[in-house]
Amino acid sequence: MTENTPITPEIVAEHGLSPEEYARIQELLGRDPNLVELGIFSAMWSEHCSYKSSRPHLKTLPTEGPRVIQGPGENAGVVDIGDGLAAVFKIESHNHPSFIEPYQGAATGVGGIMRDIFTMGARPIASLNSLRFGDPEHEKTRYLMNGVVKGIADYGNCMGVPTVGGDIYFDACYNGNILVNAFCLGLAKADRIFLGSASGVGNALLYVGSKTGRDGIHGASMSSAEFDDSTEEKRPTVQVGDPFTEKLLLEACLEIMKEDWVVGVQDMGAAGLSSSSFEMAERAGLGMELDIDAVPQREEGMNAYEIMLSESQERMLFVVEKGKEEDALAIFRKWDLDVAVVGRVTDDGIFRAKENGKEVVNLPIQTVVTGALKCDRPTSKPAYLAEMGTLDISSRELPVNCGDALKRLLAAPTIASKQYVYEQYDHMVRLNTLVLPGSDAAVLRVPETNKALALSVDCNPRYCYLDPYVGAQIAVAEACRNVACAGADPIGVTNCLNFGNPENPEIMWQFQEAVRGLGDLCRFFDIPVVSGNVSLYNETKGEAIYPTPTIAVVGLLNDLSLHCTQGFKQEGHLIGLLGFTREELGGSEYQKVFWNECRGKPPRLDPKTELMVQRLCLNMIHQQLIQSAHDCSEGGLAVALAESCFTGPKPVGADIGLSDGMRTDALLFGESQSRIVISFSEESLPSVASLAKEAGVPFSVLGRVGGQQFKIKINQNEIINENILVLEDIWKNSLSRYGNRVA
Amino acid sequence: MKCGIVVFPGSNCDHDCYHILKHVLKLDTHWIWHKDEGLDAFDFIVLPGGFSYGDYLRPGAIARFSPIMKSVIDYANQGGRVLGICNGFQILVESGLLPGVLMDNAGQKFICKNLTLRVENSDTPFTSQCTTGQVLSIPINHGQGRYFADDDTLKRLKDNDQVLFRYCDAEGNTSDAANPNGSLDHIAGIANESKNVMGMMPHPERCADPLWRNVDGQLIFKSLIESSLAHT
Amino acid sequence: MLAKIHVTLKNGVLDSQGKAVHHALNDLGYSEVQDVHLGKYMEIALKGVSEQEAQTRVTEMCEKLLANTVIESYRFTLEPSE
Amino acid sequence: MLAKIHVTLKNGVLDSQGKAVHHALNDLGYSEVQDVHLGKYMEIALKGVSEQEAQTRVTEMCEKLLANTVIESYRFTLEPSE
Ligand SMILES: Nc1ncnc2c1ncn2[C@@H]1O[C@H](COP(=O)(O)OP(=O)(O)O)[C@@H](O)[C@H]1O
Ligand SMILES: [Mg+2]
Repeated sequence: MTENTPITPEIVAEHGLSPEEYARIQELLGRDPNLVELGIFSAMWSEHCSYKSSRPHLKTLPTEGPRVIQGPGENAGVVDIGDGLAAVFKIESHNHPSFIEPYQGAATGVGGIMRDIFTMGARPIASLNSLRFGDPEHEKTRYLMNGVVKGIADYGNCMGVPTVGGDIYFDACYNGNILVNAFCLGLAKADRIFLGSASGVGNALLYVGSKTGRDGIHGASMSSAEFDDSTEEKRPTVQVGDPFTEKLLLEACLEIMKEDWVVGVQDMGAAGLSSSSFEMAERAGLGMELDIDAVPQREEGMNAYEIMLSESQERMLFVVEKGKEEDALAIFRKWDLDVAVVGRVTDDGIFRAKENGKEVVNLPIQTVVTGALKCDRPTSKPAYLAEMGTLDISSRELPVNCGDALKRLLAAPTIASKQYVYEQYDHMVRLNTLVLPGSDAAVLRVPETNKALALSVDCNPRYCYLDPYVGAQIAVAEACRNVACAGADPIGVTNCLNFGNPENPEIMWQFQEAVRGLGDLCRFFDIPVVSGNVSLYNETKGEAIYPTPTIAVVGLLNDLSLHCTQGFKQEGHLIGLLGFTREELGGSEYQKVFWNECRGKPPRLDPKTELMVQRLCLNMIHQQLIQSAHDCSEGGLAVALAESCFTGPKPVGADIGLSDGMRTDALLFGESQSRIVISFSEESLPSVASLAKEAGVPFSVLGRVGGQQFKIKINQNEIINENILVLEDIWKNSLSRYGNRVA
Repeated sequence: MKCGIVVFPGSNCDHDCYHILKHVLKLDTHWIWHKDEGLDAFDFIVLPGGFSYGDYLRPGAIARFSPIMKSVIDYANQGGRVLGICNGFQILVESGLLPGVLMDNAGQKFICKNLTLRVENSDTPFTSQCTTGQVLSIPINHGQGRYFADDDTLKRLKDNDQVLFRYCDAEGNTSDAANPNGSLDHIAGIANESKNVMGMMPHPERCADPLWRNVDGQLIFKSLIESSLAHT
Repeated sequence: MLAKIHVTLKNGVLDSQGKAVHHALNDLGYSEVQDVHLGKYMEIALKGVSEQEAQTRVTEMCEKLLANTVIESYRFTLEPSE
Repeated sequence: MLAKIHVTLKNGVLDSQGKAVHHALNDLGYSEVQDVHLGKYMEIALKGVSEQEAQTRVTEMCEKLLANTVIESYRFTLEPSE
């Protein structure tokens, strides 16, 4: 039936293809496609699968380095960590599905990224997630946050993969379009990495996992379109996850991957069976034939169109050597998974699919995979920047009471402790989590070695809004700084670029600038970008989100015992600051909370200074000179100091004296970059000071750990004196008070 | 000394228990597949945490019908020592080897965190290395850990000293604030009448590797080892 | 007034719980079991509302909170409570 | 044959889920809500069994697997399936 439907312009439009794209299909094929074929083109040429807007920019990123085993282009990036092991990691978005159905959307996002990791032959050992929600007072925000967090928790917990960190921001720009970016990292033997390539003519194509249902048909096209009021009607396209099946799939895959007759494997993500089979065949430069009727099906009466485009979860496509089919089937059956031989590798570059013995798809593979019209989208500097780029703070009032101001910031959900969230995640399973969530970076031991990995994900969208180039640089810098505060050397970057509609030249300009910033800083720091993901069309009714290039950094510690955390460890320790404070309030959380605006310039970033500060911090940790290190980020110096007071073995006060001529609020709450709060014993002071001097990094002693009060003096005047337990309660419980409310 | 860890589909703390018993405590440790049968060769058995069968329907409800559970029940009835941790506890309760049930946490949320427990009876094969009243620091990780039993059952548990652990604060006092999930009478772990089967919601294997400062969890495994040595 | 509400997964939505229970029942020897679907059942006692009001209010509660209408459908009956 | 099964908590067993939903509904402004109870609803399709057999078999399934009779009770009806 489906192959006989005539293709009208309406049908073409419904598939999200432009008339030019359709003309190109006709030209490439030399005929009209049938409906199944059109559906395949539609999915494969969607922004989501083809990267048609973003690719020219992504090509500029640095992707190579001595440690890189696999850069972008596969399911995940792979970096050598020595001892014969490799770290396999990637971050991916599930924004649109999570807005429509937060629980399932987030859950399947986690499931998808984990499959990307174990598809490569790696056992996932840690997850992170980066979340962006709307204004906390917006009517949907609480519901969306709770649903997303529960979805991540239920899926990750059931998988037995610890969720060890992430970041969460709240801003009205996400009211109509939240962001859910999921990161996963796995470990594999460096010489046993599996790729998504279908080589070896005659080899068997194996379908394994859950049965195919009618879920998420058009998911790839949906996530490549803006939201409008009709989004509601698209709801049934949401997929539902089954983490139990995925757990079985994980164990079965890792078991079968011990065999040397496994040729290639790819998970079925966006555009399901179509993208996985076409991409695998394309990488091998070969062809493929598929028997649609052999595909395990959940519902009766499914047709080729639905089966080729379904986005049912927990499915994989394997290529195994001819003659090994029965061995493969036996392993998957042991794990009670649905499995079937569904096709063969052929030699002619054509993809053929048969339904009821009749050919319903006959497409040249290369054409489908690489033939999408590249769009050289025009860019233009956004008009808002002229207006928003200026900020005259002399007209803004100073806080009347700095203690109260600090309390308000500690209660702001973007700054408040995320314990409410990470307590719902199993962050300990597999016994590798050396540093639990709640410090700058999570630290995981690498089993059976003396090494550890540190992970952090970051992006301040307000900085990116005010200057996407600097904002993206800061995102990389901050993620690296977090990892350095844990004692690790950054060795690889992955990124998830969340932007609005690329057809708008101003959005495209944001995109181009952010990619440029990301590339420049990674080049300067000499860290390769090994994987990533692009999510465009993040807007509702023409309102785009702030540009959000989320960055995840993986760092390596050669000696796991030399890791560091952010909390003050002991009364009497001295508190110091590495780096330099400027009068900068543009794009800060303080500006948002107190003046309800986001304008001016983001904090300055000098890459050279940043690198020196990070190296110095690492050096001090490795020489065991300092007992804590904490990056100054949202909320500035005062918040960073308070957080270090809350997060040690037990809450402890501090006595701080600052001297400076700048505005009090900028000194306390400004977000100048390249600053790290450290603590150390009195005896270490001379060494700490001389190391800093040698490194050419500004260093000052700010005060001392101890007591029950959090006190700050500026130029000898006490401006903050608060009970540490009162501050801690505000910081620790604000988010749970918010989350546990109903209306 | 030979011990076994049962692997159900969806178990995910099996690997952690294995690591502690095999690599930290150097026992002869074996995997036991849920489709296997027969356990006579083992000195004790661990049912690990996780989400057997996805925790679908009720945690432990489907796992109790795994082929291996017939053997576990026989083994227990013959006096074999069985330790159920978290999901393992839920399976033991569903299978009737331990009384009561484990329900949704009172707060309706999954909780993963470190907390403190009080040892209520150190005269069992699972607690002999502890002292009664001792406070242990052990993490929990569950969405359904609220212990419940009817009044008669609770009375029998208490009369027969079957409550082995209660949630408490750092000083060892029980209170609603120190009870993470609303468990009846603050119960965190119980044994059967003859004390050869024990279930607990907290995860001793998560604090038994000397890589971390806290190794309180070792006390439970070491108790099991000691008592098994005495037994053979 | 007592509202008796059934919330079930929409057609075509993966019912992973139902699937697992189906398997388990077959394994237990109940080979006559062809299909299993799991849903929720709720009873809500209401006071001081007419049947007509209850009709509107319970529909609202279902839409807002009790059912996830993206993947679930609901139906309910109203009865005078004893 | 279609078995429609209701599994509900026994009296006296604290229904924390129901309590949470009750609380949420009140917070949302549904002050008429007096009480909420949550249970499970299952539909099981059976093939090749008589109604009488089905009666025995489904009872067994409930006792063994579908309900935890320590805290839950169950009831079911049987209908010919379309
Ligand atoms: N922003 C980016 N930076 C670097 N590589 C990227 C980026 N976005 C995507 N890639 C790479 O492009 C490839 C395709 O990505 P994606 O479409 O997300 O994979 P999937 O098929 O799993 O959805 C991946 O190898 C990914 O690493
Ligand atoms: Mg992929």
